[in-house]
Amino acid sequence: MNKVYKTAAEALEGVLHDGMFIAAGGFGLCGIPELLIDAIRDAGTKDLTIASNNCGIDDFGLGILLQTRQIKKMISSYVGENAEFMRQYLSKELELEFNPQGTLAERMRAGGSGIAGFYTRTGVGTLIAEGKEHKDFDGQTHILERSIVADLAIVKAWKADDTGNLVFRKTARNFNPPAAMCGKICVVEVEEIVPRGSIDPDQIHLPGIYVHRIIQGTHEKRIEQRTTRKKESA
Amino acid sequence: MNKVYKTAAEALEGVLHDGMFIAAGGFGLCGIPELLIDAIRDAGTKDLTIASNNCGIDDFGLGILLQTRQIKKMISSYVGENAEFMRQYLSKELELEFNPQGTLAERMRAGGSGIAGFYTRTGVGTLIAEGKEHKDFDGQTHILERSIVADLAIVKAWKADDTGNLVFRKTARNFNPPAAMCGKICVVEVEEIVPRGSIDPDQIHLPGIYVHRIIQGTHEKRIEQRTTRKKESA
Amino acid sequence: MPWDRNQMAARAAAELEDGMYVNLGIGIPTLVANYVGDKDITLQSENGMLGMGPFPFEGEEDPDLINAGKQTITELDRTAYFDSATSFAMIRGGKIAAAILGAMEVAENGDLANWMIPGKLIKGMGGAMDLVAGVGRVIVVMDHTNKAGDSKILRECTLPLTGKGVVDRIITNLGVLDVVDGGLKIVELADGISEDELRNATQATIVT
Amino acid sequence: MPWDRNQMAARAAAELEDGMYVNLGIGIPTLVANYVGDKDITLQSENGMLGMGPFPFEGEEDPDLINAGKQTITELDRTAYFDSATSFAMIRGGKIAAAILGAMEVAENGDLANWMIPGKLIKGMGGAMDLVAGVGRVIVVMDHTNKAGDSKILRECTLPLTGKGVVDRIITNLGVLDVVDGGLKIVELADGISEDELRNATQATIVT
Repeated sequence: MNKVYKTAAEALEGVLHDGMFIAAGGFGLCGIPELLIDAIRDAGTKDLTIASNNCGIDDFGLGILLQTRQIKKMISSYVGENAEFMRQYLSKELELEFNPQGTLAERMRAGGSGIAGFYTRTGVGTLIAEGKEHKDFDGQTHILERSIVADLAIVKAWKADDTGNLVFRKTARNFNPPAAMCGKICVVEVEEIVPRGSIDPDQIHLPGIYVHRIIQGTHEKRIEQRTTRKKESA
Repeated sequence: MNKVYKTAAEALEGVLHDGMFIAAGGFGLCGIPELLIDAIRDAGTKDLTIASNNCGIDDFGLGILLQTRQIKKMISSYVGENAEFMRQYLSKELELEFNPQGTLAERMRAGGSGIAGFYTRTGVGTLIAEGKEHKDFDGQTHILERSIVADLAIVKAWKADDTGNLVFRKTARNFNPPAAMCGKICVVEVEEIVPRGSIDPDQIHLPGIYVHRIIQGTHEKRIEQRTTRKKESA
Repeated sequence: MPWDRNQMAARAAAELEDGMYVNLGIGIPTLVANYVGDKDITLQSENGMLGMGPFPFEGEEDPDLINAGKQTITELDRTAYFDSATSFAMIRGGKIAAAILGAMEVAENGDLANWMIPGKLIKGMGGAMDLVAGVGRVIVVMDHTNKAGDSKILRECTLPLTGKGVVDRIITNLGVLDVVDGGLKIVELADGISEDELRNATQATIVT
Repeated sequence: MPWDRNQMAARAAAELEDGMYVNLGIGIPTLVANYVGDKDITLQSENGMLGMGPFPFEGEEDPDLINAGKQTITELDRTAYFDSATSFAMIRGGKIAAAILGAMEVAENGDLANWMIPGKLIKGMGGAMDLVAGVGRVIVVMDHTNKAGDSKILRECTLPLTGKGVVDRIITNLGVLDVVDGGLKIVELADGISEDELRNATQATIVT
């Protein structure tokens, strides 16, 4: 069992194909798989469907794959930060499926958990519910949401051991565990690969069983909304 | 916000009533809420329905509440360790609803997650599927399982801070987080209450939002199958 | 005089009680955090955090620590982090006592629209649909009328809904209204605002 | 001579490949761990652990560290702990490559019965129904016949099922059979067992 690869390009070798379905971790620009996104751009894989809460910004994160027109369809909850996204969507170059944020996260978790579908009240009576099965439980209407299983999950973690056990850091965890769970193949980039046994087994956020390939690399970790307070106001 | 109580009896004050539905953590005798079970025995609450993977043994864990005939119905996956259970069940003094272990855990998680029901392949074509809705997804038959919401969850953790953030230890985690999630009220017993801020916020297994009352106490932690190897054989 | 943004936020903060876990939306709701005072409130950020602290001091920003508005924030001694599936599990599961959200329109039956203007604004609903469907109490904080002076409190919403019959209370610059059987009930008037002024600025049915 | 328990376990271990995550049932399947040799196998215990180690030395038992058979065990340098919902998420989600389980009866269509004898044995299915529905490959290890000498490999199961059409391979004291279209196919015979002996001990249809 060797899960450790040298570069993002090597870690993606043999798993990319045009028209594939990718689930990506990250929220805004926080905890996004920067290196793997760059490698997918370099590989030129086309007609991608990507499930990701957001689509980066124009020149960082998944926005890069919009610039290169590699994305055919996005499944997202919020895409407001990206002018190129709007342009391509309004000109019908890009398909978009809006999912409520929690529904998107749960669809990914379900896909990795052998749950084909689940009933939620989220979205009942809205556009989201159109065409979906409705069912009442205890007097309340729910809609059926299907699970997501992706050909590939691209994920960013803080640390991994060489068996793929992962630890995330602060709010950079976000969609990364559910995205990892729903990928048939899951490739992870981390800031540090540590020897097995050096992470407390009670403190592993995502067990290595979900992780197929790992790379270590340097991350830019760009901040989208740098908001601060003055020392005086403390 | 004061979640810390002195004794199990105090922590259960006002939340017990005859005929109530309780979800309990633990697997076998590992990670069971010993102190809360004792306090429920002392309170004498009757006609309980309890969702718990197992039902303890004759003189420890939930088995104690069988001795006192406080349990009306169990929802469990395995009850093989308990002679009194068998006696009461065969004499129809006790109702039993078998759930596959994973279905039971997921039903609890769903109950705490606003998921009214979910589709699984587990149990298709078996007794478990009888009377349940069947539905095909991608050519495979699934059955609909409903979520569990309990009046009370009784849970054992290793450590808590005073805001209810919990940490579990090794395989004593088991059903405790899903049980905690599905309780309208969740009461937790721990080995140690530590000051807030002393648990790394990345290392909290269950956030305090799920926890309403906490007690610290001494646990017997009985071993059900003490199995060892000889030093020579190492 | 109508309430200003900060007065609306302060009024919304008065809705909160000791021990509550609360989710604040962006815009005016974010300001509510400044007015909770001594109350023991824990703020949830739906990108995976309970116990959200204030903005960091300059130079102490951490790119791994942001709120749902993508702003850099800090942690507290009660903070816990978790993934997005767990975050929305607690939201849908009713563990969050209240969400305080902005809105484009609210209808007298509690319908809420705050995510989309067809043909114009297609940013997405983010976590708003999950929040309004799941939390214990939905409190909307918004201006009573839009820039054109038209009521944002309507008999029926005209925009695509975020949730159907989900709003419990509306706090505007003119006062406070509750969604009740048959329409909206005036709970409170902003300082110096008369009931007639509020009624005239409201398209929805007001019941007494 | 038919295989003994250890030989059956060794034969089952030969099914496993480097890098696999595997769940072993109680009884003979537990012995499989003794025969994986140098292969890089990670054992899952469905009560919430990946990377199950051997039994502890005397005096080193930890009541917080048990396997699904409630036996005290140890951890390894690859071990990860998690809750029961997560444990069965990976089981149902197909992340476990194989489960090696005991059985009371197996039918030629892959039906498996191993949890209940009506009126006699009502211990429960534990995690068996989830495992057979979810893992990549289900391998049954059991004696070919029961104590009365009757075949446990049947045209149809008589006992309540654990799973329908779930078994891929059966390893018994007499040999190895695969579930294929139309019945079972002999893959291998135990040392000194003839095809006729195996056929005579088998009620199910054997195809060639």
